Formats: sequence, C-alpha cells, structure tokens
Amino acid sequence: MSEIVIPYQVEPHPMTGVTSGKLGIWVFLASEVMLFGALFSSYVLLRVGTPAEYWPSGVEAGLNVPIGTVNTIVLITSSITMVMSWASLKMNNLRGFKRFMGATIGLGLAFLMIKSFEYSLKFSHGIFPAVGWPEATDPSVFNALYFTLTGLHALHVILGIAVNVWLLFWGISLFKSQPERFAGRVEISGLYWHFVDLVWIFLFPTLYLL
Amino acid sequence: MSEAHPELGFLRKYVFSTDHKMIGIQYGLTALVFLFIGFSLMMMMRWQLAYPGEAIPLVGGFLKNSWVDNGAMLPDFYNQLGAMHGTIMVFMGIVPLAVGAFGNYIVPLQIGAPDMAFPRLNMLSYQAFLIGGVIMLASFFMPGGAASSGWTSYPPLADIATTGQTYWLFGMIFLIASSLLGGINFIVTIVHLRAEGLTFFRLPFFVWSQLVTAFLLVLAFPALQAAAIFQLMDRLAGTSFFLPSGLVVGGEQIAAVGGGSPLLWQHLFWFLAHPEVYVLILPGMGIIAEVIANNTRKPLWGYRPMVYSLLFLGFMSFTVWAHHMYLTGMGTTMSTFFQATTMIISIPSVIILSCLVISLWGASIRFTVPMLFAIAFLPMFGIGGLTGLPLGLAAPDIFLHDTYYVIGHFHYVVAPGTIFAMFAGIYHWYPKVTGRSMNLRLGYAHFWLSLIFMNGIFMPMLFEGMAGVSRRMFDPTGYVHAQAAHTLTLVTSWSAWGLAVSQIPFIINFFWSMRKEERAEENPWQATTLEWATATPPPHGNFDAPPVVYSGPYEYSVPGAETDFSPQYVKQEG
Amino acid sequence: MDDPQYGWWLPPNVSVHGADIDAMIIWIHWFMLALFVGWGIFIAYCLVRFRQRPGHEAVYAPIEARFSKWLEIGVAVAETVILIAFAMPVWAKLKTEFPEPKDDPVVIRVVAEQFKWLFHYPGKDGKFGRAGSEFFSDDNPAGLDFDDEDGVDDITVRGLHIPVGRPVIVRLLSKDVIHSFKIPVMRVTQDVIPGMEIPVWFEATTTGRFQVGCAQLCGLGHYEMKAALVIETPEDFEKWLDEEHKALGLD
Amino acid sequence: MSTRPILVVACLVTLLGCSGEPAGEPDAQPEAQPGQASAEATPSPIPSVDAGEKAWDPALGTATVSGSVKFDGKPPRSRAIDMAGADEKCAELHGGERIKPETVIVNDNGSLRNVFVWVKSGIEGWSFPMPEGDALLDQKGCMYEPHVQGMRQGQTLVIKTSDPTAHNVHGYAKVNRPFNRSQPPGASDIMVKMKRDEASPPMKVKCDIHPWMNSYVAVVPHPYFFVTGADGSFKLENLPAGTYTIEAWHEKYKTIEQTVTIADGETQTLEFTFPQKS
Repeated sequence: MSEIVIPYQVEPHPMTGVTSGKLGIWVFLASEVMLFGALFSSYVLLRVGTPAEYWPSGVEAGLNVPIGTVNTIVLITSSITMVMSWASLKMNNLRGFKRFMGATIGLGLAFLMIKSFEYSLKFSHGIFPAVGWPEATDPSVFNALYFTLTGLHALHVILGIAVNVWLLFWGISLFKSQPERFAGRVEISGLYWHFVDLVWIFLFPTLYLL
Repeated sequence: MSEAHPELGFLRKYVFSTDHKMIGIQYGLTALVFLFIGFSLMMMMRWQLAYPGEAIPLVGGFLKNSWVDNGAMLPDFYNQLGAMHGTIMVFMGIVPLAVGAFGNYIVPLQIGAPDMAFPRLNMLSYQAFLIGGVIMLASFFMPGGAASSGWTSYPPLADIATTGQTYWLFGMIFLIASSLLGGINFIVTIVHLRAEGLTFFRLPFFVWSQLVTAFLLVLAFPALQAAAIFQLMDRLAGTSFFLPSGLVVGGEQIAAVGGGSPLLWQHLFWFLAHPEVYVLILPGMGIIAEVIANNTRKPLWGYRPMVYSLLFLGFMSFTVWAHHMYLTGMGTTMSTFFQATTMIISIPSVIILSCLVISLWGASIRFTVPMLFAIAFLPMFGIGGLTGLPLGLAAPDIFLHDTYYVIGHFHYVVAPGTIFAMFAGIYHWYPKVTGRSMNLRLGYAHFWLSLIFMNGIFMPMLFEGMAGVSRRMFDPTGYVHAQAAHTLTLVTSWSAWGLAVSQIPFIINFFWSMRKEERAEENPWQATTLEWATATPPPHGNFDAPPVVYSGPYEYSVPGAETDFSPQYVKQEG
Repeated sequence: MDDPQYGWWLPPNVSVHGADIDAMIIWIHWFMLALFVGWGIFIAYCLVRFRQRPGHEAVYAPIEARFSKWLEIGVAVAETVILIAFAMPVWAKLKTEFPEPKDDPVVIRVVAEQFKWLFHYPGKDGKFGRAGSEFFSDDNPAGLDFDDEDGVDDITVRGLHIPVGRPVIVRLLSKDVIHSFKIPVMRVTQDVIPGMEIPVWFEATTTGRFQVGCAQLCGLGHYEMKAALVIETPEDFEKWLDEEHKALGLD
Repeated sequence: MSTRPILVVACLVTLLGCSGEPAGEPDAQPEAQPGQASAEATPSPIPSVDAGEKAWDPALGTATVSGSVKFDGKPPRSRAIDMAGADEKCAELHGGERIKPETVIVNDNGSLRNVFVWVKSGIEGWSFPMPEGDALLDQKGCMYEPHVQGMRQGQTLVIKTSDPTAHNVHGYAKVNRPFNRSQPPGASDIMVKMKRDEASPPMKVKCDIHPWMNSYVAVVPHPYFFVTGADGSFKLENLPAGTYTIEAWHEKYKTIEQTVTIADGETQTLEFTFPQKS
C-alpha cells in the first residue's frame, strides 16, 4: 500500500458518523439484501406459479426441523460470541477477544458441519437439486431452491469464517500498532456475520416451516 | 502527504497499481479495446445482413471452420456474434469506460480526494473486470462456441444452449462482482472524501451522475447475480428454475424436473437491465454537462433541478423493468402500471436534456472538439429518448416489439449518445491525463465523419423497424417486407464500415498526441472544477495540499470577476 | 391474391384493430417530430447567436426558470393524453374483449417448435382432440392423442388459413423455447412462452397471401421460422377445410 | 500499458478467429471440405486393431442368417407433412404432394420397413476390412435419404444437401461426438468420422430447421447388419459358424433380440414381429 494517507479510515466522518470501512460494509450489505431479496422473491414467484398440492412443506419434503433449529441456535450463539469478541477488544482484553473469536469460528464450522450432514442425509435418500418432490405428479422446484439458497448461504458463512480466521491469526498484528483500526475491522466483519445470521433466520422458516 | 513518493517498481506502478489514476487508465484502454472488438463483431454481422450467404471479405478465410462455410457465415456464428456484441458493448465496453475509466480518474480529482476510499478494492474490481472479459472472449474458442442466446440470455433457450452460455454466466459473475466493488467504492469515496467546503450542491454534475450510477450498480446488479446463479444451477446441476414441465426439444422430452418459470429470468434480468440502461447514460450526461458548462462559459442552467431529476431518475429506474415484457402475456393492470411509470420516468430525462439545451442561451459558445460532441449529443440522445416513447406504450409495442425500431432506439441512446459523450470526455480530459492536447483538425474530422455515419447506421434502422423487420435475424430476406427494406440494410452496413474508417483519425490523434513535444497548459479549457487545481498529470496522492472549495462548480462569467471563470478552489474577494 | 406493396414504412394493414395501432404510431411520431424540430431550431439558433466572437460575452444568469417548466408540463400532459386516450383502450380491447361464441370465432391451436409453426384446427366437429406434451413425437408434432375420437378429424398443418370477416382466436403454445408469433400485416405480436397457453385474437379485413414469422430469438433456425398466412373468403376457407378433411382420409 | 499485450492478443484472435481447430479432439466440429466428398473414399487400412483382434479370414464366412420382419397390429395413425405451409421450396420438390412420415411404413406383404437388423454379440474379436467409400446421407425434398442406415465404425458419414433451401444437420450422437451444423443451399458436404460404435440405439439425425426431417444412423464395428426394405426381409451373409444375438431395432417400437446358433455353410431363418407382444 502506498504511503498516501486516506482520511476517515480510523476516525468517523463528521457527516455520516462512521468510518469509510463501515460505510462501505453497509453499502455492501445493502446490495446483499438486494441479492437475497431477489432470491426470496424468486421463491415466492415460483411457489405462487405452482399448484399448492405440488409444493411440499419443508417437513413433507423431508427437511429435519430439529436439526434446522439446532443450526439456528448455533448461528445465533455465534453472533453473540462475535459481539463479545469485539467488546472485549474494545476493553483491550486481547485474550477475551481471542477466546470469543475462536468460539465464533468454531460455531461457524459447527454450523457448516451440521449442514453438510443434512445434505449427505438428503443425498443418501436420493434427493438432489435436480430431483422434484416425488409425491407430486407435476414436480416443483422445491429441492432446487432448498439446495441453491442454503448452498449460497453456506458460501457466505465460509467467507465469514475465512475473514474471522484471518483477523484472529494474521490481522491481529495490527492490534499493537493501531488497536482502533483493528477493532474497526473486527466490527466490520461482525456486521457481515450478523447479516449472514439474519439471512439464515429468514431462510429457516421459509424452507423448513412454511 | 506532501513528502516525496519513493519510485514504485514497474509492476506496482502499472500492473498492480492502487492509484486511481493508473486504474482509470487501465480501465480506459481495456474498455476501448473491448469496444473495438465488439464493433468488429458487429461489422461481420453487418456483412451477413447486407450480402446474405456471401463470403466475408478480409477475415472470412481466417475464421474457424465451425463458424463459416467457405468464408460465408453460418447462422450459429451469427447468433454468437449478436449475443457477444451486446454483452461486450454493454458490460465490457461502455460501463467500464464510463464508470471505471472516467469515474476512477476524474471523480477523486473533482472532489479533491487523495485517492479512492479503498484503493486496493479498486484494483481488485479492475482485475475482476479483466478476468470476466477474458473469459467472455475465450468462450469463442470453446468447442460449442460462445453464448448464442442473445445478450438477454432468455431461458429455456439459454438453458439448453451450448457450453458457451456457461462461460458467459461465469464471465458475468466476475463482471458483476467488479461493478459491485466499484459501486461501493464510489459511494464511499464521494460521500466521505469530498474536500473541505465541497458540499453536495457544489459537486460537479459529473460527480452526481457517478454517485447515482454507483447506487444503481450496487442495488440492481444483485438481481442479475441471482438470475445467473439460478441459470448456472439449471445448466450444471440439472435443476429447472426456468424450465416448465414437459419440454420437447428435437423431438425428445428433455430430462428436467420441470416446474420452473421462463418468465422468472426475464423479471430478474430486466430488473437489472433497466437500471443498467441508466448506468450507461448517466455518466455520459455528466460528462456532457461538464463540457457544456465549460464551453458555454456560463453556469449550467437549472443545476438543482437537474440533480433532483437525476435522483428521481435513479429511483424510478427500478420501477419500469416490465415494459420490456408487454408481450409476455401481461394483463391490463400490470401493463397500465408499467406504462404509467415509463411515462413518468421520461419526465426527468426531459428536464435534464432541456436544462442542458437551455444552458446554451446567453452563452458564449466555444466550438472545441469536446463541445462539438456535446452539442451533437443533445439531438442524438433526443432521438433516442423520443423513439422510446412508442416502445414504452404497450399498444404500439405490439407492432414495434423486437423489430429494428427497438435496435435503432437504444443504439441512438448509447451510440451517438453515450459514445459521443465518451469521446467528448476523452477530448476534454486528455490534456489532464497526458499533459498534451489533442490535434484539432483530426478531432474535427473524427467528429464530422462519426456524426454522419452514426446517423447513417441508426436512422435506417428506425425505418426498417417501421417496415416490421424483426431483429436478430441471420437472414431476414426470407420475409417479403424485409426484402422491400433491404436497401436500408445496405445503407446501415456501409455506414457501419464507414464509421470504422472514421475512427482512424481518432486513433492516430490519440497515440500521436501522446508523443507530442510541447505540453498543454495547466488549465487549457480555463475550467473551474477541482481536477485542474493540481499538477498535470497529477502526482501520486493528487494534491500537494488538500484543496478547499469556496464556490459552486460552474462559476463562469461571474459579474465583476476579472476573468470569465472563477475556479472553485480560488477564494473570491468580497 | 394481389401482392401487397411493402416499403420503408408501415406494411399494409389487413386487420380490424390494426388501424388503431397505426393511428397511434403515426400520432406519436408527429408529436416526437414536433418536439424534435422545436428543440433543433432552438439549438441551432443558440449556436449561431451565442457563438463566441469578439465583443460577445456570456451572461451569468440569462433567463429565469419559468421557460422550461411549460415545456416539461406540456410534455407530461401530452404523454398522459396519449397514455389514457389511446394506449390503454386499444390494449384493453385486445387483451380483455375476446370474441364470444356468438361471434362465431375460428379457434386455432398453434404449436411453436424449433423452428416451424404448426396450426391445429378442431376440424368438422369443432372439437379439439386431446393433446399434450406426452404425445409429442417425430410423426406426431401436434402432440395429438390418436385414441381420442374428437381428434380424428383435427387438421394439423404448417400454414395458417383464416377466413375474412370472422374473428380468429389463436391459442399459442410452445414445445421448447420462447418464440414470438408475429404477423406484421395483422399488427399482431405475442410471445409464446413454454408452459403457458396465451390466446390472441384478430380479424382480417381483406384476402391475400402473407407470412407468419417468429420475432423472438429461438435458436439458429430463428430466421427460418416462417409460415404461410392465407386469408380467404369464407367460401374458400370452407372449401379448404373440406380438402383437408379429405386429405385425412375422411369423407 | 500493463494491459495492452493481453488485449492486443485478445483483439487479434477475436478478429481473425483461430484458423486451426479449437483445442480438444480435432473432429470436435464436423469438417466441411469444399468439393471432396470422397476424401475418405480410399479403403483405409484396418482401423485401430486391438491386441486381441485377429484379421478376418473370408474363408470362414460361410453361414447365413436370413429372415423377415413382420408387422402385427394396427399401424399407428400419422398425419401427412404439410411442407407447403412451412417452406414452399420443399413443397415444390414434391409437386405439392404431401408425403407421410417414414416412421412406421408397413409393406403390402404385412412386413415392416426401416428395421435395423444386426449381429449384436457373438462376432467379437475380429477386425474386418473396411468397405470402400463413405456412408452417405442425402437431404432431398426436405427429407433424409435414407431414413435408416447402417455404417461401419471408423467410416466417414458424408451429409450432402440437394435442396434449394437451408438445412441444419443436428446429430444427436450419444457415444460419438454430437454435431450440429447449418447447410445452406449449395453448401459443401459435411463429413463426420464415426470413431466409436453406436448401434443400439442408433444415432438420431434431425434437421433443426425442418422439424419433420429425421433419420437414424447405426455405427457398427462389423459388416453384419441390414435395413429392411420394401419386402421386409433381411439377410446377414458370410457369418462364421457360432452363436449370435441378433437384434432388430425400430425407432418407434421396443427392440427385439433373438439368439441363433449356426454351423458352417448352413442358413438359418429368423422372424421378428413388431410390436412385440408382452
């Protein structure tokens, strides 16, 4: 990085009251909202376009609500630990940060593990994205939607984990020189993490319960 | 900031540069090359249309065996060219040039910032764009050839198309990522890095247009992203998001679950693609505003109304997408709604355009080359906008839908519209970028020839459309009404080749002026905006001391001022 | 069978509703022309009068805002008029007021496939035979169920025959991809979306031989996706039906 | 500038295309060679002989399997093709006559035409000499000629058009490389080398422009195949003694297999009946 100094990387901008990084992540999340918004509206459009009796509810389609619930809890907990890690960083408690950040990453991985287990379960029952709901004479695209949406969400989780791992092991070196800036980065990664969490909170009922 | 900058190595300076100016230049050259490629594809198509089934001269012999038969084009290749011409021009040509190049180079300078808010992100978005572009071009040489389902890639056709379509989708995902990153960067930069005293209503109109454009990119592209993901799933994982049940292709039931909806793609696609139209035109308008203000030597007339219209335009552009879909079996209510929104959205465009026109009144017009392009832009874009009117109404659309009238319409918006704006911008800022000024004579030649041939290309298209000739036809002469309009096709084709020739003076001018000995003066156009406040070409970090802004962007011919221009960055006494 | 004159402007119109559409197109273009010429004159005038020359200086704020307001309001009003007075009624008429049985419409099932049209008439009994995608095969492009008695006399041809002065309802289906059913002289265009059946209606005013085309890119044979359109007097149409009936080996 | 080299290259290749074939198999795209329909006509040396294969000795071929294919049941209804409506040029070639699809043609003697009869198994391990010339598929009057044919693995399929209208030949090969190429009137012949055997089911060839045009090409590793004609009979000659599975394939009906054992010099008769009673 060249030595020219770009303002508002650490100190908040007087007008917006946030640093550039934070404003950036908010704008990014806005576009993410549009992305998942598009996906959810597609879900609605496809479901409305299909006769009700051909569209399975999550349970009918063999989704395991308990597992999903567990996953939801896991993810929400990870959000909490994320906040904790940031808070402890703000309180200059590096050990606490490491512990909670580690926990966040761990929970993220747990989520992925459970998800992959769920996938393998479906595969073993011969349920793939390209397979329609067997009960329907005129199959719906439920399975396709399930795999695409959850898969895309899983990708987001993986990205979040990657960022957190980087912060925990490499990014942390910034803490000594510019603690404020590092805290800012953790917060940004946190915002993203909460968004991913939020998306799941919408996905879960849409796919499993409705 | 003012301390000496250590010399960067070649790679850091040119290839992996994080300097917005270098990135802007990279974008610019890449985009110009892509534009040239897209144009060449079209010139081949024009041959097939003018002289169906005859061997393509010059290049015919070199083309791949699966593209041509004894040098004569084959329908599949024609469709590939059509699809790729659209894709390249829109996503790899104009957007990178208008946003990537001009935005990157000019915006930070005009707002007095040292660089973009996220320089490395900036570099990343250029690289994503480059990768996407290369994938797109590479797809031509894959066994199945490039994407051939039109730049709109309507399924089911795109779902069952050859592998080229998959590469198209991957390429798109890279281009989308690039635009998203770019958009975020621009928004943050413009909101956060404005120089002291540079309030929003002192922003040059160009910066405003870039801001709105950035919002459109960030909010509209995700829709296409979603659509692309679905189509990739359809093509690779065998899902059927866009495939209804019981499709029979080539006499065989195709192996797909069914239950999907072909219209879903169109909704998602046009939800992106209509804002995209404004992404194509707004930066152009911004440049035109700059050039007109500067060369009329007076403030833009109605600056605030223009800004408000811009914002309104940006917002409305999300509510009109389905006017591309009147004939997909749409009911009265829906069509009424979208006709209404379409009529409404035309108002702000009219406001902006008429403000620009009225700005000429009471001026002292300098006929510089950029100004010529700017003046030409007004009527050309006018035609583009007006011809949108019959298409925006459902009933006339019944006849004009998917005819050459549509092509004429949107090409008038982007070709003599945006492209002219781009030329104006290049001529206008060339002295800033290179420190040399471009040759006048060559400039005039370039302008007049381009103007004539542009109209030679697109005016006949409007009449062809009126005659009912459908677009995307490998050989329309099978239709009686198309035979009657064939003369028009010839005019178009020859004008297209003429346009190619008339770019030669520009290319010579572009490279030859770079080598010129004598430097242009620091502020050759006597402009008022901030980019002229710093050295030419601007150093790394742009400004030695952060500039301070005291006045609006276009303070020309201020009564009582000693010069006819009062730069933003100069404090007027009194 | 007079060969109509085609040129560089709207092709001849042979449909009842076409006149409205043509009128609209023409009027809008006059409106556009007026705006364009107005603008053009203004620009040209400015370019001459306000060109840079010795002794001429620009004025900081030459005119106040009112001027353009009228322009915009004018445009807005004009557009509203066009929209409400012309566009909506025409559209509504075509999309909602379908011919009723008492108008004795000719109903035709149109199957679009890469890259030809196929027209399916109910035949003498006026009843369509059962048909569906599961029956499609190389020797049964219309997807007829040959076991259905109603289908025995159904006529499946690749050219469109319609009588003059009788409303025609075409029910559009697609086998594979999106096509677009376009008859320029009939001022009819309608996308054909697989998985949907979209009806369109029109009524011919004169006899003649024309062409049906495809207006939506549907693959490499798109440009070849044509069919003959034969508009006949009702008598000739009946005669044609009889011939087709015989061609099926029925009396 | 950094980007220029890449771009110059990209621009060049896009302009000129690559004069050679794309990466991958050289026969990825069907060759179209102007005016040398018989490029492959010279009897090519015995193709890819596996280690296990021994050269064929004509003296062994003394046995014959012959017979006929009966049709039992009511022929399915089908409609004559109205070419006039779709493409006048096609119709003119038939003087306005409508022709029936060639899918199911029952001969006057109650036998079934266009059935592909071949030795499915029992003949492995030989490498037979290649026949002279190519397999030919002609497009006449917007119909394929022949409707069903067999050819030898390694032979070249030459597709020519004799029509004044544009065709697009689409080979839905499942084992070999599928191909898809337009053939405007007077275009040069399309040549496809069939590298692998693809006999059950045979490769389907369709014209993408005229949906009613279809044809079937079976690619067989040996010379023992036959397509039934106007009398519905077939004859597989010069077989060595042995036990064979004979398959009769028809595009519309379920494939039928029969096993037969023949000694030297003897002739066995088989009878296949479509549709197979189940």
